[in-house]
Amino acid sequence: MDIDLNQVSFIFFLVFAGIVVGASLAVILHKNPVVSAASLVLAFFGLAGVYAIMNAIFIATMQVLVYAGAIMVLVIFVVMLLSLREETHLEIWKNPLKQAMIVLFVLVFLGIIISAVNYSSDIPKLPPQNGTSQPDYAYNLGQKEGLPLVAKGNTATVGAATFLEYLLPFELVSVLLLAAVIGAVVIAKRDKLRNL
Amino acid sequence: MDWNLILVWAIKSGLLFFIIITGCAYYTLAERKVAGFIQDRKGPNRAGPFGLLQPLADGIKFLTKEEVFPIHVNKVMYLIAPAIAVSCAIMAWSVIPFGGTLTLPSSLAQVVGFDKLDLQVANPDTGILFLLAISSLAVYGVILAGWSSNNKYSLMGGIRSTAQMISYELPLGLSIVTVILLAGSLKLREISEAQKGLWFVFTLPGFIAFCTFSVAMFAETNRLPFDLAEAESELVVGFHTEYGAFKFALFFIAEYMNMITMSCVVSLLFFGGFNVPFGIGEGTPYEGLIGLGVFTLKVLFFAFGFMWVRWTLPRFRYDQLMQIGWKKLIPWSLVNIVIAATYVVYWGKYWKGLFN
Amino acid sequence: MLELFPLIILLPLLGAFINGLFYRKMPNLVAAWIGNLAVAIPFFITLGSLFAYHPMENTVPHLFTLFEWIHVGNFQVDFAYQVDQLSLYMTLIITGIGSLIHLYSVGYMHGEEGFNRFFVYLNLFIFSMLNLVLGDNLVLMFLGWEGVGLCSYLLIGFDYHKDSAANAGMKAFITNRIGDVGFAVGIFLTYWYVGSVRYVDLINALPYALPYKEIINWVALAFFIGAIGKSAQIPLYVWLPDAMAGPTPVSALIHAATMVTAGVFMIARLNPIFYATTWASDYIAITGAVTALFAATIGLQQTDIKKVLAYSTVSQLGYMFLAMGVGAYTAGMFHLMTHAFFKALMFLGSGSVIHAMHHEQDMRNMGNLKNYMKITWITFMIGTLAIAGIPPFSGFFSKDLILEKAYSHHGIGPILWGIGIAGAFTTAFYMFRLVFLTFYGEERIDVHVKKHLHESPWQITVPLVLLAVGAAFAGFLQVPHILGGGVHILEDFFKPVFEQSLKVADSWGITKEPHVISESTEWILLLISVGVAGLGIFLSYNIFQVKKTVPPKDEEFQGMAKVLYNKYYVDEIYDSTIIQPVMQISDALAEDVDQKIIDGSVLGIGRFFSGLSSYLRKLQTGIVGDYALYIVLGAIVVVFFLFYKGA
Amino acid sequence: MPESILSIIIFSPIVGVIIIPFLKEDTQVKWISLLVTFFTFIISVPLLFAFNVNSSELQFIHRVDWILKENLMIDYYLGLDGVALLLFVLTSFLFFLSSAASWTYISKRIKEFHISLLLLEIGVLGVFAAANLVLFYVFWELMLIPMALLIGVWGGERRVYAAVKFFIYTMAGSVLMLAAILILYFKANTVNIEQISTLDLTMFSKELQLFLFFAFALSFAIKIPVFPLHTWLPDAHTEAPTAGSVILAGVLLKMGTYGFIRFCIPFFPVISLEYKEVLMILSVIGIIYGALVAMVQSDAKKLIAYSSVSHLGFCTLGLLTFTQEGVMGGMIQMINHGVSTGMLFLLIGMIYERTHTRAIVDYGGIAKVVPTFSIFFVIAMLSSVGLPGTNGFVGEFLVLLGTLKVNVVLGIIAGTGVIWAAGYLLYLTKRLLFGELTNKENELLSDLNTRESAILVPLVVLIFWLGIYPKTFMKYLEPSVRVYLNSASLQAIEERSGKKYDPEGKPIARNYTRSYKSLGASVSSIENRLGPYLGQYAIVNLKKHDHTPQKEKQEEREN
Amino acid sequence: MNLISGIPVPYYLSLAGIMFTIGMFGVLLRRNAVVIFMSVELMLNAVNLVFITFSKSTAQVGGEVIVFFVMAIAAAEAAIGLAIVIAIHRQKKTVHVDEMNLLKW
Repeated sequence: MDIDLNQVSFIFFLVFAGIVVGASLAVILHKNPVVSAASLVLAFFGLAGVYAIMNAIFIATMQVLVYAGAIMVLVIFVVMLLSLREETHLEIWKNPLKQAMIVLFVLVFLGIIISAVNYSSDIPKLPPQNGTSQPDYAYNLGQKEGLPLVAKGNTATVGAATFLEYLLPFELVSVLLLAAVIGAVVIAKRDKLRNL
Repeated sequence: MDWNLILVWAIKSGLLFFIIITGCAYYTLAERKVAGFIQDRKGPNRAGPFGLLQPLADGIKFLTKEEVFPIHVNKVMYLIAPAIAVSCAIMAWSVIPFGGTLTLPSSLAQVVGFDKLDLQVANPDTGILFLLAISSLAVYGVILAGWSSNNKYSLMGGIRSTAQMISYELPLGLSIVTVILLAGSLKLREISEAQKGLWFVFTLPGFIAFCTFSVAMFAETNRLPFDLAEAESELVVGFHTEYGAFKFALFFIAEYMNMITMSCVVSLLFFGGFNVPFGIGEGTPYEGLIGLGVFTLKVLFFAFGFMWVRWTLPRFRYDQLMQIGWKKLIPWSLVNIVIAATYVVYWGKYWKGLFN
Repeated sequence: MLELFPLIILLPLLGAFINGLFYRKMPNLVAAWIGNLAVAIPFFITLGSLFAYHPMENTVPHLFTLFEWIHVGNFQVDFAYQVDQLSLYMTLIITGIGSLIHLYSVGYMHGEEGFNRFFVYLNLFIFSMLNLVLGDNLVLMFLGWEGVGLCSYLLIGFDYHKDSAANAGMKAFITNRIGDVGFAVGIFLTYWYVGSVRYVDLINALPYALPYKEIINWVALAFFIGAIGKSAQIPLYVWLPDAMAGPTPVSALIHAATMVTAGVFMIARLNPIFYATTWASDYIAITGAVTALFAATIGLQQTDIKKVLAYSTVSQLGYMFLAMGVGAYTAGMFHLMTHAFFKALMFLGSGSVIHAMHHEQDMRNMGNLKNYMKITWITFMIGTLAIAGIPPFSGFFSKDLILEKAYSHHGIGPILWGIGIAGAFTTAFYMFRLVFLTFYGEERIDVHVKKHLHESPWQITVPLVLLAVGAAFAGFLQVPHILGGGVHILEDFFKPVFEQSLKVADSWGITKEPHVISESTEWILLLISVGVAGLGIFLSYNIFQVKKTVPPKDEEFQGMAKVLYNKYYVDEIYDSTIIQPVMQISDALAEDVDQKIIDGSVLGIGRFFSGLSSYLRKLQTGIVGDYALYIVLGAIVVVFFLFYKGA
Repeated sequence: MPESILSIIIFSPIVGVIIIPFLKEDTQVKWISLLVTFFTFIISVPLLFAFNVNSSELQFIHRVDWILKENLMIDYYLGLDGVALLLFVLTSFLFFLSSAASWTYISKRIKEFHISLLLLEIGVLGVFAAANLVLFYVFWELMLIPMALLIGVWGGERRVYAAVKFFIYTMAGSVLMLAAILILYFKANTVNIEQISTLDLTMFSKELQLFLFFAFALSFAIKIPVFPLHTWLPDAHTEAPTAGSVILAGVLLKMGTYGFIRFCIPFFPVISLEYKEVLMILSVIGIIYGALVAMVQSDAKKLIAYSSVSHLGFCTLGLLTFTQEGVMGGMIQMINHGVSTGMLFLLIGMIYERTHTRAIVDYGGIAKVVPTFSIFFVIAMLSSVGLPGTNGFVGEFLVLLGTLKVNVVLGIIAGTGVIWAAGYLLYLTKRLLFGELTNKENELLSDLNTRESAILVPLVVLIFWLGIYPKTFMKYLEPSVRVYLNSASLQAIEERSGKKYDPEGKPIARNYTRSYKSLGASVSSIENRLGPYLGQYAIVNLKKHDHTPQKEKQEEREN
Repeated sequence: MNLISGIPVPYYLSLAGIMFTIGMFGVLLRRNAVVIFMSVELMLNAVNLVFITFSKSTAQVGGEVIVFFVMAIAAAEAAIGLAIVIAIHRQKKTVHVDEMNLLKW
């Protein structure tokens, strides 16, 4: 007897989506920054799950590795470093007018998004385009360059696209990261160290 | 999608889980024995012959102890932290291949419907990355534990170990990148297969990567000489000061599991994994089993290495730790990546040619 | 001899150039020689070419081109010159009298600072004047026209450190400018309607301009405005009396003999156009007649010897325009010449007086000078008789001819004649008033002036004598046939030039034949004019010689005399009705319109935006949350826009 | 003559810009700047001789692919036609003079002054040589900043105010122009002046043409400046240093009229013919208004500034008559104004150096003390008054001649402008030079020294040359005049209307607008060219023997 | 209707939308710099999800690559942003954004 994988993945999707939404709400509604951070990590897990369901394995892994593993650790680390205590009450903008505007805007935006989603529901499925979506040219690359063959699969595809089509953006991003590292060091330095 | 596949997966995972747990239990015993041996005394020897039941006794003790909740702790986090730790440790195993492909006897093949069995639970094409991701999550266990248990020692320990793990993940990852370059794949299985004939440790980049990796490995697992997070003399035992009973047991297990994981990884990445030296028994139907045995031996060796180091080396100072991490390992491994690249593109084939 | 004609134009320019370049270093004597030769040589060349040209039979003008000037499309003018009877006649007067006055100036200006500068200007003037009369097209005439204007500006303001002189010069130039614009407009209209600005083409093209028969009146009027400005007719005559601020030789040369007659010459030169007009020429005649009488009346009460002469000049010019208006071009040119002689003579005489009296110009401080300066007295007397129209002096013939022609003119003829006679009477009266106050009666000269009161040097007296000869006998070139003989040299001389007008008029079907008047009528007219002249002389003898009347002090003038003495307050009227309003308007424009309205509005825009931004910047609260809010708002707007664009 | 001669000339001041910063002493700076400007002038003179006065197309073309993508047709394209050539040479000449004139005038920040002067020269030369709109715009803006600096740094008391005013005014205009250029480009897909001048007008709707025309016209009108947009000029002139004023009056204002000649009219003949009356009226207002306002100014420089408004009114008036005479007069008047007003500013600057006052009341009767100065001043004044024999006459006379043809009323009103000009200039001269020496301090004034006289003499020569033998310059202008007139003629409009057949059904041959060169064909009578656009006050020729002389003249000019 | 592994695209999009809205709420509502930072991360992830969705539904790999870049940027942002937070906290002893309003009109 068989089970329909789609049903399974749909169930998983519901589960993960629930996790994501709940965790996100916790992020913005909890008084305690650490808890918010932890729940954000949870949300990222959920998202990674969704990615996995969409069988974007590489991105899912990256999601965990980068967001959960690096960024959030940093956040929590900072929270601890600043020893941000738990807020006595949820600190939001006091000005009622501003609150009203915020709510209004966000609701309007939500409306826009919903209508956009409806609009998107009748996008026809495009035929896979040649080029990036065909992983096998990663093989050809491998043979041409005399490099070890790259396995077929999501990672290979993304990698090939990254290093062939999006090479320049990739390099730019790397430069940006370097700049960010230096900038972070300079900014976070204590003043008495700054004149070293 | 067939039930039997799912069934086979379930069985694999169950077996693996059981093996790991027992392995950890006896790993603790082994450590105490080795410690005794190194300190020229007998280790535990009361419970059962040669104290073989000692781990069981410990387990029972942990389970039966009272669950203590210090006041002013954030209960949720306080509980979640050890769970995170141990679950990360276990998850890491799901992608580790213990051996090549096992050829099932025909009778069994009839039942399950196929005759080739991979000794590996899952084989995603981001294999090693997955491993990295999981191990990077292990930090949360520590950090949350340290923070939630509302105690300055714990917090300090937490922060320390967090910083330590963050900074040592970099050389770890970079040395892995070297290996990925050499192997040309992320899948652990393919990596180990790529070392057929010449283990990576015997190549120049591989060797440097191995050095950095092994150092970073110790730091990741919070073992001596890098166990500043639980430096008794400074801050009692760091992040799990406030933990007792089963929660402590979980941390304990997680730590030992991580060690074993690391041994597996290092043997997979640098020492040919389940490749038998000189290709003994290739093509035989028992090839898979042989590979399994060889792999186990390698892992045990490195596990022994962990203990050996622990009981022989003193502890580093915090600043030394950081210096080694940022000023030595990271530059080396960065340079090493370049070397690896040149190796792969230019002179790798000649070097290989020397061996076969 | 005609080949040398370019020299006539170039020599004065050369003289001006040389003197101008080195006027600082050059010794006065050299400058004087250069200046004089630069005019004298052309005079003799002109004399020579007069005979070489055979003016009596030759009818085609002799043309020669120096180089081309402005060539744009249809509009082509060159530095080209036209030698015919008219231009020869004028050139003779200019160079002749000019060279005499140059000689005179050597004596008169002796020792003055700026002696060399004076000769630079004089030569420059001669050059421009020759361009005016010799040019073969209107634009070249315009060049001369404005050139002489410039020279008179420079010469009037010769003593630039005197405010009065500077102002007078400015006044002269600007007033002339008004006329020049008229002249220029005339040139433009001629070009567009007739199609050319060369006199030669003009004659051939005019017959085709028949469609513009009416407009030609306006063209003529535009030209006449130019003439008004240059020849000091009503209403633009005001600059001429002030121009007496210049040195006396200048007054003699420019403001009596040559420049001011340029208007007359211009009308004579354009006689086809003016003759073909229907009503414009009458207007000219009236203007002339009225000016003649008007200026003469002002002359009655002036006490400044040069002012009197200035107004008499204006009045005599009026007579010339009267002649031009009634189409008696020969008469006009005739009077132009005689006037040039006797008016130059009188100016130079007055100059010699002033020179002797150390720049005293008020007749109330003179008297009985005949004992001191014989030559001056006699020559001056001749000039006076000439202008008064006493036979046989030149003035008699020319003025009588004009009056006769005026009388025989159609329509308004007799009225013009009447005004002319009145003017003649007034002229005779105030000229002899001048003579009696200056040379007769008891001496009112103050003492230390008297000590060295003496006759002027030869450079001054020689020109006086020569001019006196001219003033005495020039009249016999054209003698009315009722007085035996009937000499009409001038009429024959000018025939080729002036019958062109008849041609054009015929082609347009315009006939202006003056109605013939019987000999008896002529006799009567002649006797009347002589009679009024005699009456005027007798009256002034009675008043100033017998009764020894002397004009009172400035403030003691009474009634009409006061009005006349103050020149009918015309200057004041102009000042209050034109100059002041213009200045006020300009002030208003500069202060209010320019600064407040235009610039204000521009700056207002700037202020508006800066004010606006001072409110807008309040949005910049510095709080991140607000900015986030703005971003969201912007995002919403953009998305909406995209939706409604997509949908 | 090398193909890149124009680029060489335009960018030769760069040399100075590079050298000057490394110099130690001020005298070296002055000398270098003087030499560089002189060199620029000298190498630009041969253009006059190499120029072929019979062809109306651009010459000395230097064309390099600049931004040439398949869909972006912008190249580096330089070339000169007659009027541009004269202005080009005049520019290099005036820059040489003003560099010499700043010898002692500028006492602070000498290096910076000369650098910005040289940069300014690059910009202005480029504007006159640019043969596509983008290049033109680039140079146009390049010119703006150094000029603003000249005013704002080395100017008088209210220099910053003046500089900002100048800057904002010009920017306001040029932004519009940029918009117009972009629209042109996207519509016509070219920025090449020659092509646009012969483009089919059908691709622009009437309203669009109107907008484009006035976008260009406004930016140029601000530069000229036309009457209601002139208020920046007095301030800028008054506050600018001598060199600045000279450049401003001498060449910068001409860039506006030049723009009219090269862009507005040829691009959009229909609009320009329909709205010429408006612009003419504005010019006439400018003439009278400028003169009247000038008459009551108490500041000598301001007075001359307003006189510029009046004089440039004559330029635009002449250009808008669309008669050969008027257009030629307008073009000549551009050169004239550059020479005589430039000279006036130089003179005022020289005397300002000695007295440090611009108020007229502080002078009076100085002719006795500084005779040489007075002679030069009177000459400049007379040429500005437009006395026959000086340059001013030729221009104004022709302009008025043309104006009277197309509009008698305006012609006569404009004619009175000559009287006002005489009024304010003579009044100024009288108050400055003549009369008693009122101000005792002026008794010790030193007369012009050799350097200053040497600066002025060439200008005097130019004044009389232009006045007595203008043919030398007119022969360069004639092709430009023909191009200008033909491109704004009924024939050109019809040919560019995109219609294949005229009402009779005869095919329309592109006689004029085949190419830029063919625009230089011989000019037919104004009645044929303007037809219905000839206003009601125009003098229409009824005579039968029509233009026969002109045809002959035309032929003999051809061969 | 267009499915990704059996689930309609709009579901993913709605999930993304909800995440985004929540994140926006957080950004607009909270005053704690760190929390705001986290909310921004939420929004970023929502966008990532949309990227992946469309990259999958249109079988283009570009979306995933972009997400990869977004992550890199987010990492950089985290580094800088947190450094700034630390610096500010060192100065003002607070991380409440409404007390950092020096840069106003």
